[in-house]
Amino acid sequence: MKNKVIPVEEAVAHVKDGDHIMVGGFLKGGTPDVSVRELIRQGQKGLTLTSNDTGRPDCAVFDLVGAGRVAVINASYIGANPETGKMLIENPGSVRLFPQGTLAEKVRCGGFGLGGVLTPVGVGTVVEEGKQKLVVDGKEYLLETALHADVAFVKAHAADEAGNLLIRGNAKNFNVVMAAAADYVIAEVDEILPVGSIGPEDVTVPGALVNAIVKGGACA
Amino acid sequence: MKNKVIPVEEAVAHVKDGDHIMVGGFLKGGTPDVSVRELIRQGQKGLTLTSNDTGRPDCAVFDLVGAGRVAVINASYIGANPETGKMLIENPGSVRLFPQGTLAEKVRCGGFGLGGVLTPVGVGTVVEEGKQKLVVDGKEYLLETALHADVAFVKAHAADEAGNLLIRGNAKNFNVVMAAAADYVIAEVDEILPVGSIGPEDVTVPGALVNAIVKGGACA
Amino acid sequence: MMQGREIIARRVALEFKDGDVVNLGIGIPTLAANYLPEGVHIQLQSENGMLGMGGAASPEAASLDITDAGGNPVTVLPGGMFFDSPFSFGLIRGGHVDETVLGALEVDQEGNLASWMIPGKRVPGMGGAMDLVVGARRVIVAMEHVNKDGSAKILKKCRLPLTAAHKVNLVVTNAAVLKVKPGGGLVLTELAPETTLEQALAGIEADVEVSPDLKTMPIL
Amino acid sequence: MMQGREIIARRVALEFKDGDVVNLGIGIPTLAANYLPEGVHIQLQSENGMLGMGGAASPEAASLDITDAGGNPVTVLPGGMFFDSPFSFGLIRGGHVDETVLGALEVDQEGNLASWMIPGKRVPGMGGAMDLVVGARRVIVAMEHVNKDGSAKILKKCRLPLTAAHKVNLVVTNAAVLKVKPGGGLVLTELAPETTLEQALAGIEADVEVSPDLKTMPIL
Repeated sequence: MKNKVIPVEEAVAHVKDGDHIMVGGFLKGGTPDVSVRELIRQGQKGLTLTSNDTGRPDCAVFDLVGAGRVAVINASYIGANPETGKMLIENPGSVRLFPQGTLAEKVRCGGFGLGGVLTPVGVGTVVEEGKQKLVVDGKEYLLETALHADVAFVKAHAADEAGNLLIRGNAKNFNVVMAAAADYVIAEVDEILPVGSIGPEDVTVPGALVNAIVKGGACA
Repeated sequence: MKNKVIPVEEAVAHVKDGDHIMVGGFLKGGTPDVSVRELIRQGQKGLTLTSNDTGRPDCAVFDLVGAGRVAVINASYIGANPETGKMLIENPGSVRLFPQGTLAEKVRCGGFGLGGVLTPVGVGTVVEEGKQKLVVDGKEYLLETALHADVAFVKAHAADEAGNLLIRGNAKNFNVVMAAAADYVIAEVDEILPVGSIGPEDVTVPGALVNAIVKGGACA
Repeated sequence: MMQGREIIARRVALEFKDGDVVNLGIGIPTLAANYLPEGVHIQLQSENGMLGMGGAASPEAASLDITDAGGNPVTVLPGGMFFDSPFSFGLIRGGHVDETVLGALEVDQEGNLASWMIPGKRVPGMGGAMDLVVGARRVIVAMEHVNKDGSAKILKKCRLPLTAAHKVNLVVTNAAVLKVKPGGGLVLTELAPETTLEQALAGIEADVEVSPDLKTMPIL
Repeated sequence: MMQGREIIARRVALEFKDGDVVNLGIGIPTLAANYLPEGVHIQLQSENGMLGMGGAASPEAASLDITDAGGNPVTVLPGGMFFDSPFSFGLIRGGHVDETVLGALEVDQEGNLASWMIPGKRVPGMGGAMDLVVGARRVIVAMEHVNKDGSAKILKKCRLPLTAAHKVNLVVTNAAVLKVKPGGGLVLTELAPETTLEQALAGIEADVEVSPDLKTMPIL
């Protein structure tokens, strides 16, 4: 089987101007900072970004927004990124806010071949604007549709050379479902291990979903 | 915190005539046989049963159907249980067949507070009969709605006394989501351990979902 | 004299039953965990993917793989577990969180709640708040009785965009406790120590019934 | 002379690329794993919750916690993993399975497939077949060329209830290989050893183009 470990420059070069990218992480937890820094360096622009929070000042995705590379954002909480806040004020359509559980389900739908889900969350609030409302068994739900990306950036503690990922603790957050929801998946990891080193109960994301493994580490 | 380990007789007595029960397992893998045998002994009837396959001859749920206790079945595959097949032939409305992935999502929706999902599976087949069809981004989907039960019977390898479950291998099957999708959850386990014995990465089902822990074992 | 924040936190802590799963918002709600009555043990849910959250991690143990919903390194307690965002919000939306405690900008007499945006000024996003308020079994708002300028936060009708409609069960402030009746309507049931009924009512715009059993918060 | 079943299995095995994730139905499809070309390693997906399925478990290692889709104890290979049913069918529906190989009662020239029921006679349920056929990147039907009574299985239009519409990519029988063109239409591309074009066509009711590059199956 192909060894999927490649240089970060090569992996990130799969992103094209205008692509939809997903970036895993919850604030600073489980964020693929080395590969997103490389994306800033390479200069792709006009991106659509799906990220729970677009980071806080110590996250690379924070700077990606600050560098003006992102045209449209799907997020749930942007209170830690004033650059995203500025985008929203200046161009309200450029930042789409979703309840966090809804955002998680939208990405899961994109990864798992579902067209959408019915959620009661957002009913009776501005979140329902422009969305289809359905009644099932007398209860109102919003139809929230799938999100699918061109490239996903995810973070794991370790990968084996086939791309099986071990994600520790609650760094799992959006990383698991984003790995399913993109055409090309870049997994940034602290450790790279031989195939079989991660036991079958410990693999968090199957290698079948991962296209490239890049080495993470401290980044400026 | 309350120790949830109780006698199987007491746990199963929560089932009332006419209840909707879910029984985890995939054929013989991960089936709660001791507690379902007790249900047969107690005699509750007119049940609605959600089970992937209603078992094969070495499963208790097979005999539950055979004993005539079940009025309505939700399943995906019944080829190993001729008793269920007989029910379907004699009273077609009594056995509702769903694609297996759809059945899994329906239970997940019930457990996770969603009203339903849109799946492309079943479009253009008899599965779409009587269901709402929605088009999202030009693609047709069936709306498949949530299933929620009164009592779920699930099987795990081990539980701690707070009800945290460790389910090994692919015995996870329907057991994980069924544990979320019922008002009262009976977990049948081979081993009962002190709280904290199952590490935070190894807990498959949180104890918060489990109401009763009963000891499994070989059953006649 | 007890600070307002401490009054709120101490009173909120009395709402928890032994074994409850509780999600505490950032700020005052988080303080409530410090004042649990003897014999009451709760399990903290952190929406970024953990049940059984402990306190802040020591510098040596700190890891970005185990963080609270503010992104800060924490610990996990025995009997806890980690999961990804879809599972976490599945637990929340599915009614598996007993209490959610969160701050608010405004609450009204119909049990509506506004907590996530001030149009044109501050739009941090709803994060997980909408899911929590819709999904948790009980919603407790913990907030200052009035705004800094002395204006009311407990209104006839919320003016800011809602977090959810008709979902609040209890409002705890530094001056009073108010119950929301099923179907709407506020009942003032308790006063803070050293607060008179007139003082409490003066800060409330909403129509309020005063309980015939009006008492002082049992927090001393 | 090579048995029909072996011809089919050997020919199907040539469809796999190194690294593919493959789901093999019970019966002939399962045999294909025995005939992989040198250097081609595939990962078997078992819809009851496993990637990297190995062979039958030894009596000592056999466990009901690790079973194949027939419920029989098997092993897991290094680099494999376990998951629950929603995740398993998420992988399937989400396009993360490269090939699904399954038997069929009927196939037609529009790429329709009937494999799961004979009304009034045999209704085993669709199990995972509908999800697999809709979700897998390529659908390969592996079946006898004609029914036991000599009647055709490759039809102008399926008469039995469909498993899915327009999803079959390739049909491999003991007499021939037929490709389904995008948009519909069958092209006979290969003949089994010792089978003549006339023999193959005699067993087919559908309209069939014969490929100008017609060749013998490269399975010897």
